[in-house]
Amino acid sequence: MKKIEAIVRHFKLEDVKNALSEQGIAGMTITEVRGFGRQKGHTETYRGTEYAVDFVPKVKIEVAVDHERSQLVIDTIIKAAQTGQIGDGKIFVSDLSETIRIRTGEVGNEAL
Amino acid sequence: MKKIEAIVRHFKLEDVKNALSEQGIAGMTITEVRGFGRQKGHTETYRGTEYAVDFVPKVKIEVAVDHERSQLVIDTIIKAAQTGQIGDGKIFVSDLSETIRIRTGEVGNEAL
Amino acid sequence: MKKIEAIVRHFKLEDVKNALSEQGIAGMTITEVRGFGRQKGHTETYRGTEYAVDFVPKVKIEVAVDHERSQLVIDTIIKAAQTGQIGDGKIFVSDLSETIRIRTGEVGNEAL
Amino acid sequence: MLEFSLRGYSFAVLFAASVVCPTVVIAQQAPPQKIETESAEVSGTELAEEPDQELSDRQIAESAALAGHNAWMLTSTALVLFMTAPGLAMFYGGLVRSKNVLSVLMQCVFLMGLMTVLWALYGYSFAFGGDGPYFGNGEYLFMQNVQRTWDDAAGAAITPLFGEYPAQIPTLTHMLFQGMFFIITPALICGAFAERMKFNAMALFSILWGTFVYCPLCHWVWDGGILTFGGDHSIAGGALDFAGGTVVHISSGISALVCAIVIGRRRGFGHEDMRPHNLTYTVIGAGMLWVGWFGFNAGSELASDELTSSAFAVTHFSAAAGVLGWVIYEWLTSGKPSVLGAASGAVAGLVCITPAAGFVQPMPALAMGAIAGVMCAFACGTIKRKFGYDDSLDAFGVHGVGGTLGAILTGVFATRACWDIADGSKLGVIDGGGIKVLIGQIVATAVTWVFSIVATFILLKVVAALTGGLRVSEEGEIRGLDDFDHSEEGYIIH
Amino acid sequence: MLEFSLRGYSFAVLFAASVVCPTVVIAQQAPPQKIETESAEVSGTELAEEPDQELSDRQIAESAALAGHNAWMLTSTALVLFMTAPGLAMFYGGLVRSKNVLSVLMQCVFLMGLMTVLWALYGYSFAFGGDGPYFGNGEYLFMQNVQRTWDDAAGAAITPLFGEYPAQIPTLTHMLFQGMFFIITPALICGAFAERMKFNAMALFSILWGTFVYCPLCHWVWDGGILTFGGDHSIAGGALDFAGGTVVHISSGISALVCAIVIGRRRGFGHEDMRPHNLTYTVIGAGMLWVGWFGFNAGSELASDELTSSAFAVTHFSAAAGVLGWVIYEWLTSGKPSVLGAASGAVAGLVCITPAAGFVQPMPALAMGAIAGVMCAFACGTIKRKFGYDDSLDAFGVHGVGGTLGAILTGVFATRACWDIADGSKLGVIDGGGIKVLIGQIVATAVTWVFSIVATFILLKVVAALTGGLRVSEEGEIRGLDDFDHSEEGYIIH
Amino acid sequence: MLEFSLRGYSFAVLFAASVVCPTVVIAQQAPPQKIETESAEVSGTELAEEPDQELSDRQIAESAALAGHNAWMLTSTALVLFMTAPGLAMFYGGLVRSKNVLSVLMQCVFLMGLMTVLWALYGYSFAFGGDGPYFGNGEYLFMQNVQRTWDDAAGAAITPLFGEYPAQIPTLTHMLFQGMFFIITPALICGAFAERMKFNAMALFSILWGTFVYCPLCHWVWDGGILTFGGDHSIAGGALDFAGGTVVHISSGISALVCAIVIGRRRGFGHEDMRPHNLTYTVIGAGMLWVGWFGFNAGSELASDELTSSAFAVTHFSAAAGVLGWVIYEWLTSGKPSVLGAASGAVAGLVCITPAAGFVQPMPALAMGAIAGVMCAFACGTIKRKFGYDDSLDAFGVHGVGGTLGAILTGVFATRACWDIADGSKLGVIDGGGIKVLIGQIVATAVTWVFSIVATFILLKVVAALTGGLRVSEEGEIRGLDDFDHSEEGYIIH
Ligand SMILES: Nc1ncnc2c1ncn2[C@@H]1O[C@H](COP(=O)(O)OP(=O)(O)O)[C@@H](O)[C@H]1O
Ligand SMILES: Nc1ncnc2c1ncn2[C@@H]1O[C@H](COP(=O)(O)OP(=O)(O)O)[C@@H](O)[C@H]1O
Ligand SMILES: Nc1ncnc2c1ncn2[C@@H]1O[C@H](COP(=O)(O)OP(=O)(O)O)[C@@H](O)[C@H]1O
Repeated sequence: MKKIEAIVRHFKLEDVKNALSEQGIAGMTITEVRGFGRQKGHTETYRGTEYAVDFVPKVKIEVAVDHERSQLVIDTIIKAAQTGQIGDGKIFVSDLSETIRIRTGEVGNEAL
Repeated sequence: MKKIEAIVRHFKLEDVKNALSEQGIAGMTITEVRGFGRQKGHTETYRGTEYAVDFVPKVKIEVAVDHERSQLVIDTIIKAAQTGQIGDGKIFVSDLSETIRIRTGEVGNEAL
Repeated sequence: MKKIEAIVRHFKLEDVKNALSEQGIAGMTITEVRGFGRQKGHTETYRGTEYAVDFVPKVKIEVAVDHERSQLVIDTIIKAAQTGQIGDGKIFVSDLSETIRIRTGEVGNEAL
Repeated sequence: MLEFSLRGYSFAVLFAASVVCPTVVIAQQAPPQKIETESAEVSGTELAEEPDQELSDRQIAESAALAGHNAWMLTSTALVLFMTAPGLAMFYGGLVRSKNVLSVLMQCVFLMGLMTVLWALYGYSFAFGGDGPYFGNGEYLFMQNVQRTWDDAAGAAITPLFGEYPAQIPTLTHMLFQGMFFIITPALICGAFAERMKFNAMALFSILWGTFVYCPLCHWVWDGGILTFGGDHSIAGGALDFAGGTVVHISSGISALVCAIVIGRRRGFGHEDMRPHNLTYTVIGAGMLWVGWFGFNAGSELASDELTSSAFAVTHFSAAAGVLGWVIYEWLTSGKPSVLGAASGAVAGLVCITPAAGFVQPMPALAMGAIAGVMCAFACGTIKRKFGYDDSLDAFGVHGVGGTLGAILTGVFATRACWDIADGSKLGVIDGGGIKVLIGQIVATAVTWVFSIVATFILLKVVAALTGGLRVSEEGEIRGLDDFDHSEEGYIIH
Repeated sequence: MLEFSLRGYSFAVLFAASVVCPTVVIAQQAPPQKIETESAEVSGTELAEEPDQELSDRQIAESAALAGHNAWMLTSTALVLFMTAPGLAMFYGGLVRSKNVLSVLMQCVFLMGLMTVLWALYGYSFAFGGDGPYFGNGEYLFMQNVQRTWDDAAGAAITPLFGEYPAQIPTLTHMLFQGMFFIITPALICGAFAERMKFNAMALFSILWGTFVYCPLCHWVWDGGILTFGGDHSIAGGALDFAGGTVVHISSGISALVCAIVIGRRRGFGHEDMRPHNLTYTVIGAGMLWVGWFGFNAGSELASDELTSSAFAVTHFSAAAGVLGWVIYEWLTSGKPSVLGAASGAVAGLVCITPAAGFVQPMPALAMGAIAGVMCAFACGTIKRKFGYDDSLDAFGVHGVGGTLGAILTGVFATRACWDIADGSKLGVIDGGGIKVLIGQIVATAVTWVFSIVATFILLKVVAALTGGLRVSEEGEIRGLDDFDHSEEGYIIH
Repeated sequence: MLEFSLRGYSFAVLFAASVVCPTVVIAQQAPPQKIETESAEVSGTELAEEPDQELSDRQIAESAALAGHNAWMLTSTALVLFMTAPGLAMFYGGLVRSKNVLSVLMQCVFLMGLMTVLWALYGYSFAFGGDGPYFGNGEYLFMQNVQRTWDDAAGAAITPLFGEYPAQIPTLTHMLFQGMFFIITPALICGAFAERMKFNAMALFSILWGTFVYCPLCHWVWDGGILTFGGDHSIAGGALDFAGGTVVHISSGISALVCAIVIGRRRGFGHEDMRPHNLTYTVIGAGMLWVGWFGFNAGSELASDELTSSAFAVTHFSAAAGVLGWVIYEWLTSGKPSVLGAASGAVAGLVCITPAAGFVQPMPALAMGAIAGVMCAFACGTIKRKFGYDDSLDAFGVHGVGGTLGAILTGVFATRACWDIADGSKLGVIDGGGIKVLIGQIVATAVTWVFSIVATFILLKVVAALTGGLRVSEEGEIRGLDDFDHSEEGYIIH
């Protein structure tokens, strides 16, 4: 199984969620995060005082899927989350050695 | 070493923490997350307007443990977090290639 | 590629970020978390009532880097985040099987 | 292009006006015009500043009366502003999503600025000048005949007074008190289009609505116009409206409904999570509205006398019964008493008693509050769902429905035992006065409904044409108005 | 089953009552009963509405006096409601965990509804009707003899008045002012059982407590009952209680302690993190309570005269000294001055001065505030820890302890220089009046303690039996009352 | 060591004093001193408590006058306290980072305690005692000659009165009203050094600043000192300052600038994100300030008469024009109207009208507000950036700049049509009075600037020496003052 973590723009969350649902992806977990990347370093002025907004609010979507569907998930996310502007975010993929559903104790793909 | 990530119900956090402590698990990290799974799709009505509560608040517990105790941790979490109702959550297990304690620079199992 | 997750003290975030930037690390993602470790178990008294502050607020920094620079990142974080007091935090390192930049679809080291 | 030019520039005119006007007025100042509609005279207190002059008992009593009535009226004036901000700002602010909270607060505070300037320049004059049937006149433009003036003959400053001797207050006080109503009424409408209307469209709409809907209505009902009770030009005898059932609540509630329909639903309405982001604000705001409403209703007696206390009491009772009405209705129908219901019920009760405050007794007030609580709960729940309009914060459901109920029930419960307004003849149905008053109430309500619907519809079309559309872009709606319109965030933790 | 039936239905009765009563009262309305205990008369202002009638100097002066006193009293009334919501709602709301914040706000707002309706129907009558030793009578049921009535003979509406000539206010105003006390007193008790009591049990308890504890106590102290100072039926000469030391603070504080003990500690008490979730609310609420308390204490003069200013001043000074007392005590004992301590100290000082407000001078007020600040800090810290009861928001620690201190210190510091209540004879110990007044204070305090303990204990047992237990389930307590009792959330970020 | 000993102990002295003083004063109480500067007399109302005594028409009228004026002044007093907390506490609290929010609230609440105690002990006496040119005297120490006293000859309690017959109020009321100014003025300064000054240093500075800057200034302007308009000792004829342009706003604003410069910038200033953590608080606080300011300005008439209404009106108009001024300036220069701008503009307008409130007409008030809105926006934006000082919450940019503008514009717009303060002669430039008054205003402003700069600089050095430095440690600044100084957290979600 794979864990796919995508850091995306807030206002794309709804679209990504819907796109994944359409592809039959039944579950995901969302976390509020703050990102720092190329989109960094812009300064704003508030009442005459400058400050650097180093961190921009982003949302992290975590999806655990079986091996086969991981590419589908990645493509779906890219399609739904892309605006083409700096700051669209990243997708990180890693391996999961095990997955368990707490309610039933089921393991592996069944647990997804 | 293994990283065990468990998504559980809020009100089970205290129980899970206590159960792990009893098993001698010395450390963990907690994050507020929002989950989407089978428990999704329920609609509520507020002042006459319906809305879907797609995301339900959950809490993510991350525990890094040595290989041997990973099953113990998994079992302990399942036991403490289970209610048998949809929405109990998931456990994801992955490998850690290294662990370091920042204070001392210790690495590996010592760092846990 | 490696994913380096560091749990550090809040007030060290600015220093860690600056230190990493100086080393040319272009991106990272930050999450608010609560930690439980050796630093646990201290009790406070509020208006005569004792309570245990089990969880202390921490901040998690996630950095994806190519293999070569992972040690540099780890060392940089340790140097910037260390105070020598209990509760300095941990660094967890794991493998990433893929990284994608959503904006462009670039993959691998290019995407970082 | 047009939108752009409208952005700030339309306001720059006002801004300039406020700098230019003083000169104009000062130039005119020399001969203080005789005010005919109000009895203006040198006030005792001013004379008192000449210590050598002997004061008669009557002069002391007169200045004491003015002191007492003015104390209450200025307090009431402050309370009514308190209703808009912090009161309504918190009540409404808590009901939207966190990404739009500042936009709602901005509407309240910005309208406090904007409407006040309009009121000072011409609003008070258009609403309360002269006694023609349809519209005010220029009598009070730029605060002439309202402000104090120097009288060379008397060698003293003189002050126009308002009210029937001996319960008089400075006309300035009357102007201020009424000016606070001019602020809160358009602010109430904002509840209907919250979370999607453009800031500049909202501002322009408020200017037009205040000028062409509020000012006439106010004149009709409270200054001898076509809906004034027992007035010369009255239709069907006119309406009893103690503190603004028609003028404030029906007008704003009905206009709100029109706005909600014309502007359309929020993106995601009916399936996305749009629950109030901070119900604690909503409850706290409701508490503030309740407190401020004492100024609104009991202040509408325009004096501190026995009827003031009566109006205060029925206001309080109706609010209380509104809480119970809404909560119990909800408890019985949906199984749980909600905190939002309690807060909304209080407001519903307050709205309903507003036209009746000077005319009904305490026990009928309990009934009115309870009825309003139940009916508004029903309107905000069942009716809104059934018709599918998106009245975001239930401005229609509470103010439109509660105001209409209040106007009609006033015809039922009004009694000369509270205010002997018709020279000793009985008033409402239960008082034994027959259905004459009730019919007047229904007619006035209908006139207000029709006028509000038509006028608001036209004004929205005008505003849409001038500002290039009433709504923010889809992106703006998703990002939230705080960021989109104001580049600010409500809450930042650091 | 029983709990279920009690859920909403017990309120439905009230609800129905409020609809039925008007008719009843209206039917009775014809001959306005002669009110004997108060001097009711046709008021000058009303007559003034007949413009042809010539007014005497005295009539103008009388209506001016009413205007001034009524202005202050209505303002005070609004201020006391302001204390409950937003004041107490924010103060208490900030102290609980975020999952219970709405439940606390609900208690405040719902009680504003519930207690007001009870007060209108019978509460005022039971508290202030007649002058028997133990309980009021039916004189004011359903607002008879309080509301305005039509007098056929005079051909005018007449209004019952309250107070000694010429400092009179409408009885309606007195009823309203006192009604606000009837709201806040049970709301104060809620601090003791916050975060665990069931909503329906809280509501039923408040009805019973208001009826069987508050009304009698109020009658005893302020309407000629067994604790009235210098009254006919007084025990040990009765008590000086200017604004509610015994009636409001001791009664609620002691009852709170009983509630905390009977209901038991919160799950996790003593080890889980139960720190206040929003101390900013608590501080803001404390500021509001301070402001509102001016109405509470200075309003208790029931007129706007010299003593009103004196009561206002000592209230302000005691609050200020309370802040310093608590903060310095804490600074010295625990090394840091806390913000919660400053807020709590202000409230402690305010509670302590309440019974004394009309009787003590400014310098003693500073002393009383400082003592209260230190002693309440000690009570909320050391004493609570020692005995282990869980008085969640320190309703006992502040109101019980501060109220008791205040009652006793009033016996020490009261002086005829403030209020010559005893025909020129000296009052407190320091005034040179001996220990007579002090003993009266101690006896009244003891009576109030015993009565509150016994009555509250019995009422809790009754409520527990009728509602199937006072506490929410363990799951409810873990999930939080907002979700469990009301299906709502305080804060949602989106 | 020294810092340590100063921590709580310096306050312990005050604390002890407040316990000891009563005895002192009570010992002195016997012969009530004849008060010469105010006409003190037995008040009618008190006599009325003897029901057998026949009251004359005049006595009733006099007590009615006192009732009315006192009602308004006590309300105003409550409103001014309301400005500090919750008003300023929310306004300022929302502007800092979340880790410092409690420290700001603490400053407000703690100063409410501290400054009040100082005012009671000696502040009122130093500010308003006697009529020497530079400093008050001991006339009112420990509230002597302010509080009520027992008069053995009359067999009644007597009350010193304040004001010109017949518009009199108890001296107690005057003391209370002015005492609220003594609280808010140092609280305003806290805006300049927010997020970095040590709590004990702040407390000590406030004591010294209140005593050595506020009391003298207040005496100079309002009690016959060197800046009193038309006073015996006046420099350049003295200044028109109706409600505290010099005394409150210039003094606090200029002192704030000195503090900001001496204490230095916050760590990270100019690059770290220091945006307001909760703009909703700031907007709500601004609404509260607006409402409270009616008490501040219209209360400064010290009576409820025609001029009170005029002052109320211009206050409201200037605030409104301030909103428009700031928002439109920002809209034109930066492309978006900000919510913070609207809130700040209201405050700027209110500050600017403060000295002018009793002297200018409505239309000039609109101009003054609009000018203040634009100029303060410019000061907080362009000027602050250019010079690089860190006035954290723009105490100088709003109060210093707005106050200075207001003082000068008062010289331009003041007219005898509002207040005939100079026996019928014309006042400001536009009134036709020439530049005499304008010069007096400029001189008074300059004196206040110089005095505030020099005195604040010296006091800061003294405080730094006594407390071991004005700033918290670097670690404290990073962790936040809430944790560091008070071991508390503003918001906890659980
Ligand atoms: N090396 C990294 N490790 C972890 N997160 C990263 C990394 N680089 C970027 N991110 C995350 O991705 C977000 C978008 O990256 P950014 O460089 O701003 O834009 P883009 O991906 O379009 O080039 C960042 O805000 C941050 O949250
Ligand atoms: N594929 C997934 N990837 C990541 N998180 C998931 C996934 N499926 C479920 N979750 C998380 O687990 C939680 C519980 O899952 P749900 O399907 O609602 O119940 P259950 O696990 O009892 O079947 C979800 O709220 C979500 O946070
Ligand atoms: N086994 C673990 N798994 C996950 N997170 C851990 C673990 N142990 C510690 N942590 C995190 O590291 C933080 C610091 O650990 P702690 O034991 O308090 O101090 P130290 O690392 O200095 O020994 C904790 O607050 C927690 O967030």
